[in-house]
Amino acid sequence: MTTQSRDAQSAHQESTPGANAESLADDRSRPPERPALRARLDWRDYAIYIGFAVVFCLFAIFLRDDGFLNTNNLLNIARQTAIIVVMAVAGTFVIASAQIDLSIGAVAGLSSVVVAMTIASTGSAAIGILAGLGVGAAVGIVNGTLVALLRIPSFLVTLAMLGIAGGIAQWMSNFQPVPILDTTFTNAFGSGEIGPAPTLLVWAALAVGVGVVVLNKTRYGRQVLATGGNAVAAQFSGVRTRRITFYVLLVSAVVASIAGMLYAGRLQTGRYQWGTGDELSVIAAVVLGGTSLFGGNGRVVGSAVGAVFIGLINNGLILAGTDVSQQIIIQGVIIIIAVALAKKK
Amino acid sequence: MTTQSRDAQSAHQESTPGANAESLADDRSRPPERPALRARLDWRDYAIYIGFAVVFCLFAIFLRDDGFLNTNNLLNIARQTAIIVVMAVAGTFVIASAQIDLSIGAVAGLSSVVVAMTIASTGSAAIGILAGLGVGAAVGIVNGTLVALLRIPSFLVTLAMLGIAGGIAQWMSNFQPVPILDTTFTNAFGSGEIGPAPTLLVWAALAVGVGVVVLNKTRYGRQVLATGGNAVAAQFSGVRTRRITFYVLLVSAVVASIAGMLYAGRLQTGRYQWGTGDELSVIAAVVLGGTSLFGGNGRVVGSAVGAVFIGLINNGLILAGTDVSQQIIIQGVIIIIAVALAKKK
Amino acid sequence: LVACSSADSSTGASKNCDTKPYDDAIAAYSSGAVLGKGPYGETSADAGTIELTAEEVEQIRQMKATAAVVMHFSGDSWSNAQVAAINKEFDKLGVRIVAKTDAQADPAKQFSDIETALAAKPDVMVSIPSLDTTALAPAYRKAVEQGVKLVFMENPAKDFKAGSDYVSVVATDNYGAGVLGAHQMARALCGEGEVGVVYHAAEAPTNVLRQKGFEETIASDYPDMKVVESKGFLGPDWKGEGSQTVNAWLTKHPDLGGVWCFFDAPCEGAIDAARSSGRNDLAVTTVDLGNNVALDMAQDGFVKGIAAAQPYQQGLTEATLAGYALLGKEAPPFVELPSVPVARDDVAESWTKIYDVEPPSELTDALGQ
Amino acid sequence: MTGVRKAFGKFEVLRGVDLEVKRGEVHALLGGNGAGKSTLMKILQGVHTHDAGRVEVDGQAVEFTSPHDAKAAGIGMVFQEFSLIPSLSVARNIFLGREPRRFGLTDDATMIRKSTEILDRMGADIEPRTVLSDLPVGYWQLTEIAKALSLDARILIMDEPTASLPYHEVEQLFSLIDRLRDQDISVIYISHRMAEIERVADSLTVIRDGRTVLTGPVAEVPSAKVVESIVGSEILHGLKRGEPKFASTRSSAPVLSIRGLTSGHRVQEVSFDVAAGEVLGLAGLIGSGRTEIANCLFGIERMDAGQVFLDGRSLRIRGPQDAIDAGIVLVPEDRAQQGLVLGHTVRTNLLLPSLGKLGRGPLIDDGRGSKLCAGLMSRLDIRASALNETVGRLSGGNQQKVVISKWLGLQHVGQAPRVLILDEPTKGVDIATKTEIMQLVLDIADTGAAIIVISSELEELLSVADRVLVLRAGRIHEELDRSDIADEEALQLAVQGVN
Ligand SMILES: Nc1ncnc2c1ncn2[C@@H]1O[C@H](COP(=O)(O)OP(=O)(O)OP(=O)(O)O)[C@@H](O)[C@H]1O
Ligand SMILES: Nc1ncnc2c1ncn2[C@@H]1O[C@H](COP(=O)(O)OP(=O)(O)OP(=O)(O)O)[C@@H](O)[C@H]1O
Ligand SMILES: [Mg+2]
Ligand SMILES: [Mg+2]
Repeated sequence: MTTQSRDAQSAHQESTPGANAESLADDRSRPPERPALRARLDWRDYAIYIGFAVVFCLFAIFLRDDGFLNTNNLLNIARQTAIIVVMAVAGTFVIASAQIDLSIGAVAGLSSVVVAMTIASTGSAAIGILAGLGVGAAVGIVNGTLVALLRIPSFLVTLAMLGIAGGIAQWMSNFQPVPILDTTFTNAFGSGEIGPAPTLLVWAALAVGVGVVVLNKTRYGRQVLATGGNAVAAQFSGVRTRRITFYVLLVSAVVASIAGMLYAGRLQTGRYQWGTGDELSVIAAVVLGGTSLFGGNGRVVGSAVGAVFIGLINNGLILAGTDVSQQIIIQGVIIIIAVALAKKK
Repeated sequence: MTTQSRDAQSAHQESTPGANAESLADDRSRPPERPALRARLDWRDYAIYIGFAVVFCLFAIFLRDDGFLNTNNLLNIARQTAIIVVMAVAGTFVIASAQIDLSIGAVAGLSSVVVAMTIASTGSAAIGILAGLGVGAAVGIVNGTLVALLRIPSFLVTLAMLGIAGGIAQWMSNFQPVPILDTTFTNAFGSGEIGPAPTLLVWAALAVGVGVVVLNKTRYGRQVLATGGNAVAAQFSGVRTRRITFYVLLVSAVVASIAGMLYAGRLQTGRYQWGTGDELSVIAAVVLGGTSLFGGNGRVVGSAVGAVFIGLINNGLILAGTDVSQQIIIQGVIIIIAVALAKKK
Repeated sequence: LVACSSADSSTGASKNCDTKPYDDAIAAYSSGAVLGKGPYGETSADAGTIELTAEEVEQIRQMKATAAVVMHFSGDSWSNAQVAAINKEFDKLGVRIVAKTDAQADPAKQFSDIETALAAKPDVMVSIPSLDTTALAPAYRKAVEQGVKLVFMENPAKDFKAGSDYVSVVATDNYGAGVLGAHQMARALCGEGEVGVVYHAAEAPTNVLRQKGFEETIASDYPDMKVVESKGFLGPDWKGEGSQTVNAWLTKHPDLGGVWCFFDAPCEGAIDAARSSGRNDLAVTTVDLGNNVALDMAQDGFVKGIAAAQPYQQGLTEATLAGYALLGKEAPPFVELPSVPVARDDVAESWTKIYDVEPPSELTDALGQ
Repeated sequence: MTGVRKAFGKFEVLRGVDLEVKRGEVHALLGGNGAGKSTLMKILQGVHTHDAGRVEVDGQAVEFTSPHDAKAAGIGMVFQEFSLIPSLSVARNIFLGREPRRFGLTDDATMIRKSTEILDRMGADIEPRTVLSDLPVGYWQLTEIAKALSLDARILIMDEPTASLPYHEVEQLFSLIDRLRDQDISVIYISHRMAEIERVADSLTVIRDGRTVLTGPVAEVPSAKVVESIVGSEILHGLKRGEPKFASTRSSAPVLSIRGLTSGHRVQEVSFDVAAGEVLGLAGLIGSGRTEIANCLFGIERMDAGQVFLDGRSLRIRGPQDAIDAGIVLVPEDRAQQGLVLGHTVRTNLLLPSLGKLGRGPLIDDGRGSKLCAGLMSRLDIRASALNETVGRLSGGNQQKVVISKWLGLQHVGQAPRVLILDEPTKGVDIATKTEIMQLVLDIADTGAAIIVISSELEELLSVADRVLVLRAGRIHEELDRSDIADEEALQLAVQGVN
């Protein structure tokens, strides 16, 4: 805990000197005697939505002839980003509590392998799902214990766990893909449709819905924000901050294991590679969505939009015929611009 | 500023309970009149050295027959880790100032490509080196400006820069390796020997020497530590914290570009892939070496030993004939154990 | 001290022997038919027979057709040459490329890439499913359902049928590449000594065939040679893994005579390891004519033989077969191009033949031409 | 609480403290910095656990292991360091962890209604939906108190609740405490301000060196005795000021002149002079702009208009480094955050501003640094076990001395400060140290520096200042010569604007 709030400290510090001068200016405009409800309709709070709308329109105009606006293509974007959206919801909690989880991608890969192997050997989708959730729970308990109890910074714990979970997935599967033939499973996770909507979308919507309610409307959510905002103060206020940190990491890993099943369902295979690099996409999505990297606030819907935004750019750039190297460059530039714009002065 | 100060204050308190207790005890046990060399002999401060010695001995015993102790193998370890050591020295400053630089690997790759292409087209190693340093300076200026002036968290800036620099390297080289035939260059950077010592070792030793002196013995070094310890207080003490942050990131990128030249010299090729993933090795080395991930302290020698430690484990595991997957797992476990042990209660 | 002396004491290979038997074995491969069989046991059609007449080309140009090129990764000479050839041939056929993707070795990304490419409504898709034939199959299935004609590189997606699901598969003789590597290694080591094998840890058909070709040939043809170490790599830091692993091998096996790699990047690491360990006599043979291995060979370095795939030719064939599909012309289900043995004497020529461009100036300089 | 002991490692903070608080009384807990007051209260709060002794509530022995337990037992606390989350709204802070719920979900409407009630009861004009970080520190203190009140606690602990409260709110707090007493709620009140104790407390306990040294009803213990037991055997001297060497200060050329200083809305057209050897006091209400003036002079905040002259020369200050180079230094308001790098040693902190001058070539001369530090420590009587002591472990008063000393260090490297600005220099500092610090300020003035002291403790201001500027809403409202101010009351009225 020590370290995390230290982190927050330096983060704030970093933003102090200049930032101050200006935010003071804001305050000066109203009489200091009546600190009323602050004008919260700052457009910067909506940067991601505005950015999304602008980029969408640009693509709609310039990529008209390349099929960008096809329902199918839009569904593609949704499908391709749905798994990141699911992880980004849990990631919002992690980042809001001033932690970081770099192991989610590897956990997703491991979970996909375990699910596939379990289904292959038992023939039962249900047992497979349980095994997958078990992977998430086990990793989550280890991460949570090391961070919350032993107070090792989550950056290091989850970085090490990224290697460990990834290594186990490779070793269990001997680097080979493990096919999943159970269609009940693949339909429920990622391949099927419910009415007109791909199941992936249903999962993403569910995750966002649950995330929004839990973060904003439950005690747990408030305590997560308090822990991230100032862990000591939260502790003094009776929040069991260690427990909160533990749960946040546990849930993150369990959600990652579900994401692994979504990959497994969508690609009808368990493979150690599923999820590789998703930790960075998730962090980018969450931060683009307006959650501070240093904890204390969290925006579930913003994170989801952030994830879709990244997917949108990817899709548009491919349709525009750019090279992969150009895509990487443009994505980097867009992320910097978006964060710079969203940054409160 | 209001918020920041509260944070820091409480952050500090939080760090008080355990850490304090023990060292207070130390202090009281001897007469306060003799503020001699403080009882610094806490074994935890030496965790990395102890860990190194233990692992080395284990390997020396168990891998005796696999040639672990051959001079050649030991030189291999040194050579393989020398480039990481160079970057870890700059990384110590970055982390000590409470920033992070994730772009170093990509900058090394870009620099190697630019150097190789410049040498190929101009035929001059000197112009090539200048071009390489130019890459580092350019990236460093962008990173530094965005972080120090626009106050975007360095995690995001350098994450985006990782993509941008990597993308540019791929795009410039069209994914192809660019051979370097200039032997002056390759000998100076990484391939040659000075007397019995490989040039790579000379570079690493130079980096460590300069790093130790600058961090501990110059105004700049102390100001870096103060900025990382408490940027606001540092500013109130007349430290130009923004400038310090800027320089730290600038130097980190320039050193990364030198690392890129070392890769290019050693492998006699410029290639976008050189340096991939080094950011994580560097962070791991620096933290293993005893620098806090949250700034305010820094140990250059520790970082170097940390880097060699990781290389040592790698080497031993390969000699022991383990799989890639097992190596990853064991490395993860060792990092967690090392950090947990080094962690002050 | 022990290690220092090992460089001179254990040379592993005596370079001065009669190379005729090995040269003959290599020549025998080149003159014979390709060794590999298609995915369903088909024998290969001769690539030279895949041609379009001038009328057919004109007919295709009238169609104003579109195409998608979906790659597994880029960044090696193999994929670059493929894409260059496909571009060139499509250009000739007036086929517009509407999507060109690179999955960066991640099958999940390639899955998305296929979906995205389909949104651009191409008429044909040229793609390589070898990252994961199973996982990618549902994505390719969508292409089939959308009526997109598929031309595969290397192997088809799982359970796909030639004719109904895809047009054709154009492959390299991967097994043959391994066989050539073994003969080249034997030639460098005079048929005796210890060798190490670097293979791809993921068992895609391409990778497995190469390794099998090498190991089976060593076992059957060269009783005095022995594979003492073999290790699977995963990338993406091929060179780093290669360097560290070969370093360890050289430490453990002072007599190691040679290293064979399943493609060129890890062998660049092997060269680095040999160079820094002062083992100037280590012989390296590999698949794929990459820049660096070619240059090393030209400099009389470590690389003693290369079994080159013919990516450029392969790309042309794929694009032409896509033209077949557009016309509805009957296409052979499987075309395989032989691997080309490359040695120092013919490296420049081979370069021109394989990539259809002049060899880079460094290469000719190093050859002293 | 009887015979309570607590050690951190081998260091015994409490060695047998007795404290008895009756139902419905206001009990003052007194003691110097580091006496262990906060530690004792943290034990009662479950933040720390005691090593020995007994803690009883209503005759029941208890041992709390977390603030959660203490809350459940009806003990609330206003912490010395805030227990607030800057990124949450006032209402959310007040109800953190105890949010009213409906159907399992938090009920924000009820929460805001109840918060408004509590704030109104306190007479605090805060909109409960405001995010805390948008409010000045004074309002944080009010929020902190509201939070404790919302507990409906039976025992309420207040650890220096008035440290950053303006006069008006202090009065309101006192009447609130009176009301609590009427409701049979016990209050433990910690403060360094003697006047407040007499105003609000029924009985008191003094602890020193970890032991209870005095206890009894306020009415029966003479205040001299209280001060004596806080300070120990030493007798407290009044401030000594040598015959002003710079008597005709105002007639001579001023060291520092400010003309038309304007910064946003918080500082408007401020002009004043300070002469050599003069101590100028700045008085004003919360947010009246005193800190901003100091920050502008030190280059922390941007000046929108106005000029600064030092020794007659116009100065352009773009940042603290410019100010320091010119000889203007600031002891900031918030020592933990702005004054010190808490995790670093005393030595590192002391040397930070002088690093540039300690050079031997490009390298720092550590020998010289150590000598400098040792000199400073003895000169200001900084009590730390070693130069290598982490500064965060010192008591508040000693920390404050480190902040002041770091500027005096410049003097030894040939760069004596010309203007010393002190912003709330004795906040949270005990009586003895307060006197020491103020004496130090006077001594520095006697060397010919110009001094500006900002303090909300008017008594303190009156004891050192030659002249007091009263600020209101960012403007100079009144300039008072020390001799024109009858007593603290008069100055208070001026500050409040009732005249
Ligand atoms: N967690 C801790 N670990 C070690 N020492 C501590 C800890 N907390 C407090 N101390 C030490 O215990 C002593 C008493 O501190 P405490 O905060 O109780 O004093 P206080 O009476 O509240 O002082 P002040 O008036 O300055 O608030 C101090 O010397 C302090 O340094
Ligand atoms: N709205 C605000 N946002 C950020 N910082 C603020 C805000 N209001 C005040 N501050 C800062 O908080 C500190 C304390 O402010 P506060 O309003 O309590 O002033 P004060 O110090 O009591 O009075 P004065 O301004 O007269 O010195 C100052 O450093 C001030 O700059
Ligand atoms: Mg206290
Ligand atoms: Mg103030």
